[in-house]
Amino acid sequence: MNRGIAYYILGRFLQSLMVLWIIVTLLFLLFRLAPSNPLASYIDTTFTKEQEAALLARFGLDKPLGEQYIIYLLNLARFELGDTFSYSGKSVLDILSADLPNTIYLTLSSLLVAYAVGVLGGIAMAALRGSLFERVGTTFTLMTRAAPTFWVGMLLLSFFAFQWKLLPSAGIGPAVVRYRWETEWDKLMSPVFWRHMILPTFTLALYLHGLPLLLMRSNMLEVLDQDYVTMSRLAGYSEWRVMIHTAARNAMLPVLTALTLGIGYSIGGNVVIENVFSWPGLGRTLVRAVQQADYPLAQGAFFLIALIIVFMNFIADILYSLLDPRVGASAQAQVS
Amino acid sequence: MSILSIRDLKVDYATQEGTVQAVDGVSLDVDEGQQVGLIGESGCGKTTLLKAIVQVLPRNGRITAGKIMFKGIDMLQLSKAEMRQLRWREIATIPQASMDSLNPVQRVGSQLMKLLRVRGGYDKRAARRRAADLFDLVGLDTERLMHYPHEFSGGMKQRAVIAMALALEPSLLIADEPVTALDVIVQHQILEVLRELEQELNLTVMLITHDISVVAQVCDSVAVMYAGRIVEQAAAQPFFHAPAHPYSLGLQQAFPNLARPRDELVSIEGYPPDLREPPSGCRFAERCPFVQDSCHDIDPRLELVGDNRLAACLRSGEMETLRLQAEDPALWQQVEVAQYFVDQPLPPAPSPKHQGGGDALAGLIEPTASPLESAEEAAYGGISKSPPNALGGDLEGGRVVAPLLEMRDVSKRFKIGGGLAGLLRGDQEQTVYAVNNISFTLRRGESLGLAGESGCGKSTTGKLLVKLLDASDGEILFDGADLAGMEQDDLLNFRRRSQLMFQNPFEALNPRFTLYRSLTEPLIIHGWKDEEARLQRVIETLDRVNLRPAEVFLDKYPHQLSGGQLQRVVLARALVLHPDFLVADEPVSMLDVSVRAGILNTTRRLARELGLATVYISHDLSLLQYTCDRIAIMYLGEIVEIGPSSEVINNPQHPYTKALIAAVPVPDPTIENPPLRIQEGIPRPTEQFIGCPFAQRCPDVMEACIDIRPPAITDEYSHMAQCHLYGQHRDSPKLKPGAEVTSGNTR
Amino acid sequence: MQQEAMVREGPPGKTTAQFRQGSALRQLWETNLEVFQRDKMALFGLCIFAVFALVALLAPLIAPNDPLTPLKNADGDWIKDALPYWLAEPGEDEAEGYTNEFFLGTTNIGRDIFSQLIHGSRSALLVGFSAAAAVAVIGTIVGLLAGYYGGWVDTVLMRAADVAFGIPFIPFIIVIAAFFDPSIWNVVLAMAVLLWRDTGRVIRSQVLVIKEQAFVSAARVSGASDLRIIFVYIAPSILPLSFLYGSFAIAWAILTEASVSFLGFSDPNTISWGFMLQDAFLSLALTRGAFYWIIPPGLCIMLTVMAGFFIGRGYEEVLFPRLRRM
Amino acid sequence: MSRKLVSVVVLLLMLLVLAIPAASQTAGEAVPAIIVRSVTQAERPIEFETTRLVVENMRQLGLDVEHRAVPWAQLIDEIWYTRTGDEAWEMTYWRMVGRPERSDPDEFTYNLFHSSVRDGGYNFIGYNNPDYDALAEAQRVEVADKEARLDIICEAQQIIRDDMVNAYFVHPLTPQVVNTEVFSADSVVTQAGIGVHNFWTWIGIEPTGDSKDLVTSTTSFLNSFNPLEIAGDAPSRVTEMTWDRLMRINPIGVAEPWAAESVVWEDPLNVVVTLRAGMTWHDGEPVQSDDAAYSFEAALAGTTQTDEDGNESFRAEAPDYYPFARNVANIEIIDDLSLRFTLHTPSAAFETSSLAKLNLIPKHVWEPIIEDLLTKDDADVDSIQEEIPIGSGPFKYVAFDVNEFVLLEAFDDHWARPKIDTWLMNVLPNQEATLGQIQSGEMNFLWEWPGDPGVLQQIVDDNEHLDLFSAVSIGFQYFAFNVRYAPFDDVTFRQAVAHTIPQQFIIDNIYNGFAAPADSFVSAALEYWRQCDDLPTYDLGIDGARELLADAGYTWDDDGRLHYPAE
Repeated sequence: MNRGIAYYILGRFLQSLMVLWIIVTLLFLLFRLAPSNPLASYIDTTFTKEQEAALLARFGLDKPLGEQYIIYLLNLARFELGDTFSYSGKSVLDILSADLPNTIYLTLSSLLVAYAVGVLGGIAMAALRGSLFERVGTTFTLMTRAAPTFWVGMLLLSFFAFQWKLLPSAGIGPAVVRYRWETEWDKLMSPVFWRHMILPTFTLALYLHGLPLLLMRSNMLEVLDQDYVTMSRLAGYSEWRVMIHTAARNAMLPVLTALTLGIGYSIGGNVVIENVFSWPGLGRTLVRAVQQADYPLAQGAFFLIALIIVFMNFIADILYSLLDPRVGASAQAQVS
Repeated sequence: MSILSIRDLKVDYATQEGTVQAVDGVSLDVDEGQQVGLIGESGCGKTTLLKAIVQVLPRNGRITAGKIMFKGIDMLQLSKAEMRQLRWREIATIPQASMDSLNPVQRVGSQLMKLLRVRGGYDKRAARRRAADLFDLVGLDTERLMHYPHEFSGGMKQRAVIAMALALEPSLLIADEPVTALDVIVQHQILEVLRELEQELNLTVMLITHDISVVAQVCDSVAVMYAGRIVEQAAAQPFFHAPAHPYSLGLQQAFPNLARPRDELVSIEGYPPDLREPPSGCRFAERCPFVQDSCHDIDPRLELVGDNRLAACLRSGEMETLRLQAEDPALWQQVEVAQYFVDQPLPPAPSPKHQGGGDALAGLIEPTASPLESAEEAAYGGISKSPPNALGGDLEGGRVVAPLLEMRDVSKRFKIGGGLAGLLRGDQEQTVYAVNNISFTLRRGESLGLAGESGCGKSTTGKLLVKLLDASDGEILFDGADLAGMEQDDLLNFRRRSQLMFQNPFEALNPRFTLYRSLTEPLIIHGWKDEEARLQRVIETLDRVNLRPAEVFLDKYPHQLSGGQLQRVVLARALVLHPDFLVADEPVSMLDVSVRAGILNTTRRLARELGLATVYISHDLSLLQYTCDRIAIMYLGEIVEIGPSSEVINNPQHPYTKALIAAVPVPDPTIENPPLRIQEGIPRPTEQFIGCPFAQRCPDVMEACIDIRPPAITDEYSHMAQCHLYGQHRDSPKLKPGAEVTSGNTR
Repeated sequence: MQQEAMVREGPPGKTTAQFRQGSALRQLWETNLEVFQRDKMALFGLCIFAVFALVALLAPLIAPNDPLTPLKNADGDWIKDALPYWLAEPGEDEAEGYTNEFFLGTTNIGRDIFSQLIHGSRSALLVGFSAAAAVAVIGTIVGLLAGYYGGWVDTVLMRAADVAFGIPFIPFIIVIAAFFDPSIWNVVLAMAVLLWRDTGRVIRSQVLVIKEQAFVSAARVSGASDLRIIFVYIAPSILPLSFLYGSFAIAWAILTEASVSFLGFSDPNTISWGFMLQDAFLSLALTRGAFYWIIPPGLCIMLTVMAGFFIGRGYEEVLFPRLRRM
Repeated sequence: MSRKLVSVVVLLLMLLVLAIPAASQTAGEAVPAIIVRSVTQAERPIEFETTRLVVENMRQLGLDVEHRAVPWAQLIDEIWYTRTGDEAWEMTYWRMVGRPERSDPDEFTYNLFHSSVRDGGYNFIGYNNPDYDALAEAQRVEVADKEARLDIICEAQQIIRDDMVNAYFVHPLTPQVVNTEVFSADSVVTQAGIGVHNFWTWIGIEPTGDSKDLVTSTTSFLNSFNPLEIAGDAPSRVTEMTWDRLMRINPIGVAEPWAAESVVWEDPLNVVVTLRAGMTWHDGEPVQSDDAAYSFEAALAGTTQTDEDGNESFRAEAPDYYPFARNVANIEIIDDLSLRFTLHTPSAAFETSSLAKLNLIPKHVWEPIIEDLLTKDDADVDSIQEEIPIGSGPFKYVAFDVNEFVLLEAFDDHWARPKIDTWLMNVLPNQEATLGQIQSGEMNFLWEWPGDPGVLQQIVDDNEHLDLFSAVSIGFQYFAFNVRYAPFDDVTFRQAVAHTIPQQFIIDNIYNGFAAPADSFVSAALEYWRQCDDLPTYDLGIDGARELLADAGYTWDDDGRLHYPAE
């Protein structure tokens, strides 16, 4: 668009890069704090000092810390995440790139459901401010936000999967079906996959819908108080037009940003649900990697999640500046 | 025939504390082609009346009685849908704070076009054409249709809202405070637009404002509202010449008027009555200087008191006499005495002390001054070392006096867009020359006014003077010492001697402090350890600013006070340390008209009594004329004209000064404002000019103005102006009292 | 999230307050009082906390048994999977060699669930309040410093906040918990390290607004020092905001502790509700249909978390009358 | 860093506190605080609870005991890499799992206790007993006389039991569930010491209906599909079916020829193996003797490196299998189907732990891979994952998704083609989900169950279509003592601790009866090797243990704290 926005985007991008660099450095240091020997998962019946040394060399752990750090940065820059300790013949990237799509599907589907319900619910609550419906609705939403997701997930699992046998209980599909999915597209075309997605999506959406709902509700209440909404009323627009075209449209902006941010945070936050539903995603891999002391993998998963979060934060900033012309304009003046 | 006719309208608000009768039996007629101005101070029910007419009352509001007939239709009987149809096509509204009435995330043009298409039934092409026409009509560039609201200046937004209001050619236009919060020049131009449109389109307008000068400019009929009632209704001219209600009288006398400067303005002390339990008698009785016993018992009705004039006053018969008496501000202050404060007779104005001694207030009312304070005064009250300044003029009969404060070539620059982030973005680092090479002096007891449009650098100058900001260049000498070098004890001492009074009294006091705490803080900071002494000083100071009995105020929180009281507290806090120097930044612009005069009077009186040097900052020249010995006009960070008040106002030399004077509305429909010859829009001071900074906007610009900096020329009255045409301008437009308002007078 | 900095006029209402020394702390107390007076839900939340705090304090007195020691029957065997007495068939337990007096039954290795629930309130409140305190204190100080001093202080602190925003929270806690000995303090540590970011940013923007207010300039013109301005003028105004974020932090901390426990990174020697759930799930309580074991800890978590939300909302109502947000 | 500092300070303070009472005592020093390790409750609740119980009992001996639960990977690290020094571990819960090749007692007898593997090998407890070393070596070479070997094994068991270097308490009964609606219960084979999840079941299990798919799951990791890597329990299930072996351990624990038609010992050092005729690899190539030879050569492949000090060291490319092939001195190819192995030393266990252990791999696939690896310093076979693994076993590869699932199908050209068509293993760490799936029929064969066996029993009781199988495992659960350091360097002390372990209580209450009491590293399941005199029992309980300690001169102070005997 205009030059100001372009520079703003560039600036934000460079800023994100800097943030990412700091995170990556912290990550590097954090994993040097690990209590156990990085080779713990390599043990079997025989293990000589020499083999240990060879392994250390293989993972570059014999070099001085500074050199390791440089190598680490260079590798990251090439998106080279190294080899795993515990998965033979697979690089960290192999494992993570298999997990990432699953995490993204779950994240997106749950966020879409949550935000669709949340936005509509928020509008309804704002419109019915003070009514019994609003009070019951808000309390219910608060309850879903207060309940531990894994607990809700387990209860749902117990009823829908175990008791009533309506829905599958774990994973993304039986292997006999899965192995025929050669591409992600095949997976997405498979009804089996979608059936497996229902429960985790619903559980997450139940938790996630609270934020957009409450945000939308309060934004609506705020916007409805704004002069330009009063102006719309004064101009004789119908109530529906005032609510949807003017108020909801403007109240949506922060919700959209929240959605963008939510994608990043959900990808990092789905850890628990992925474990409950044995969903083969980043979160489950991360937990396993930590338990198995597979540090390159844990580090890689952590990095990937952080990368996504930083990226989505960046996107959220940009989106906001594009959607709200005021921000875009003040972007230049907004000296960080 | 009246297009809008309101009969006995009553509107209630249900609040937690009880039912507020915001509008209580209002009857009003607006005739076709008439422009009615509805005047009143805040909280008198004028906006509620508007909301009741278009039926957008908040949820807790309710019309309990009365009728609103519009073109013979009873609007209260209309269904919601019918009412919606009526809105905007028949009655268009420019809401209060109309600056925020544009949807910030939609282009102005599309908002306008949406209105035309949805409400007006235009097709796309016709809507576009009409939108362009409308923009033309209100004086906006049609290219602006593609812009977002934030890209508009305040005046442009206001024009856009007016364009929207006119879009469907309504029969009635209701405008709620259309020019409040706009700069004088913009204000003037918006009013001009309104006036032109009234004439061109034969608009019927109902204009709601607290500012009677606005009404004087654009209305041909006036209604005054007070406490939910209409207390007077009349045609504009007779109203302004001879108000028929004491409240109208007070309002009129409270306005400083450039054309008719007064020694002392009238202040209507007190507050409107509590509308939860309105008094049984006249609602203005509490504040009325002409009150008599019957006023408290009999509720006066709005009656015909003359030719087409209505007033609600028991003494309307004696109005001729009352009008004469009302000229005397002392009369109005008696009300204050009776109702609110135990006022002492004023002590004789002391002659300002110029040599040594310093603290006038201490000498006057300081029997309990702490030893520390006295020692301090002794230590710092020495003779000023600064040289006399020719520009300073001379108030003391030829004796040259050392100035208390001297600005020498002071500049203040701000850098924006710099820094690492800016560099990354490729922003050019920009320098804003907020204050540019200004010099002036100020002596003890003298008052100086700084005037100019917003953004001219007057507030920055104020901050420099009290060292809230440090100058980038030049020297600011206070009692001979440079502010820049001050540290530790010197700084603390300077802090004691200079004070600042703020524009917004609602923000100027810590909402979490009691007034005592707020007032005692400066004393604590300056080492007053003795609690009793502090209390004593606080009480004395409150007393000084007419907050009496002072004890009552000590444990109040700011929100418990009215704006006027708060501003007095702010003044008290400024004075509690007995400073030598006070900067008052727009001290009354946030206050209701009725109490403005009170604050100004008190400040002026105390400054005079205490020998305080004062700098007033205001965009309102009439106010400065009223309060200041000298006035400086600032433009783009420079002082373009400075001199004794009467000289600057009556004999302005700089074209910018002339424009400012021309823009000040005068509360008298018979006075014709001189034509305003410049456009709105002060450029951003991001470049330094070789020539005259005003050249871009100057109506009399010459080639020399662009390239050659005009010299600062000072006449025998110490009246300085920087203009190549100094003294050669064609006869400066003078205000012409008594001239009849003629149609199309601005062209 | 994008909490716009808005400053409202002072708290409305009280005309009877009669303090000569209107100390800021008193005012603060009043604001707090007002939160709970105006908002019934906040009061309800406070009551929930009060009840749980009492329970936590008196846990050893209330809990009939030690939460970790398996109970034994007459034969010395563990009383495993005993039903709550109100669910048990009469006479069944006597045959097993014990009298059933368990309000919520026992676990699969014979621990008293009710006693665990009682003791669980201790770690919940401990984690909740210490994390909240850490988050609120760090966030407030960061916000104050960044907002007041601006310049490089602001830049550094806000970049740090950006970094904290970029670090995924749950994964971070998992890594921390795995690298240090299992303990409920890991959650507190991780929250203190990361979650000050929201509080810090919001308080910063609030400080930016307050800093520009005339009464702060007035203080400076009167000669007040930076520290005096920060602590006497600005801090009291933003403290309710700290409380708001603190209340939410309590809720997050309790939820997070539960999640981390569920993933198996908790200290098994400290009873918490999250640990109870993990224990229940690992012991296949769902399959056993032992809802008396699964439901109560979940409900307790929900209640305390909601209490945090309610109180936070109460502050929001007062601070941002129109901006009711979560 | 600061953690260290804090712990140093705390330790110093503790020392101070301890020093005061110690100074006033004439008896020996107080027994220092002991840390007992186990995995976390989340990983293995049974092990965790057992440890907690034992720790509780040990405290009643007057010991200051801390229970430290860490994840398995970390526990391995702490036990394996900190055998000596100040940070050395003291006592830990440990388990040895049953594998078919462990049906011969050699591995446990030698590896667990021989002093030569004290520093880096499996003898992590640091046991050093020359008498025992002699026995362990003797049983290896006692090839000819099985009776004599039995005597040696019995004596070894006796020594270990008397010395109480490992406090064995149970051989778990592995509870396993088969859906008998899908499969005939009679066709399920239980292998001694292993259970139903064995090669014989996989190829022999008979579907009763149209569904010929076996679906099972694992709660642990499925991270490799590699014939030269031993990656864990679940991957082993996969490799044993995909790659044939010359011999296989039969259901009663004895190696019998499999891919070999015959195995003939010419003398204790030479054995001639003849392959079955007509076998093919999954890619259609014939299986020949050079493939069999290469399978051993690959395991032996490696490079000898010399470090700066001139020490030579050998780096195997297949470190997991190298020990099992190490004894092979020479392989001679006789013809297309037969070959002769020559050993370095006679080995009683060669059939079980080598011929029945090493997978037959196709030379045409692996030779280039190994050649390539030999040129690289930093990679071994662990870093290899074939795109499509090629074996000659009765099942062949269909699909493998790391840590997700493995899908195999019957190899139609195999001479012992399985009766099922496909074999599928899902990774399912969630036990609730596992239970849900076995009940719903999503899964029809449950072989691995780390949870509460009682629950499984309950499930089976409630579901007509499920049958429970269980077998005593070759594996065992025990507490290992680091015998290098006090107090565990004292036999009496170790014995006292052993007495406090409530064996029967653990079996009844924690294992819900799904365990057999253990007293040796040779499982009761290996009946032949348990034909010995009864081993001593340690069941005196806490009181007995205290008596034992008192008799040995241990004392208790006023606080009830245990003190060493006076010097």
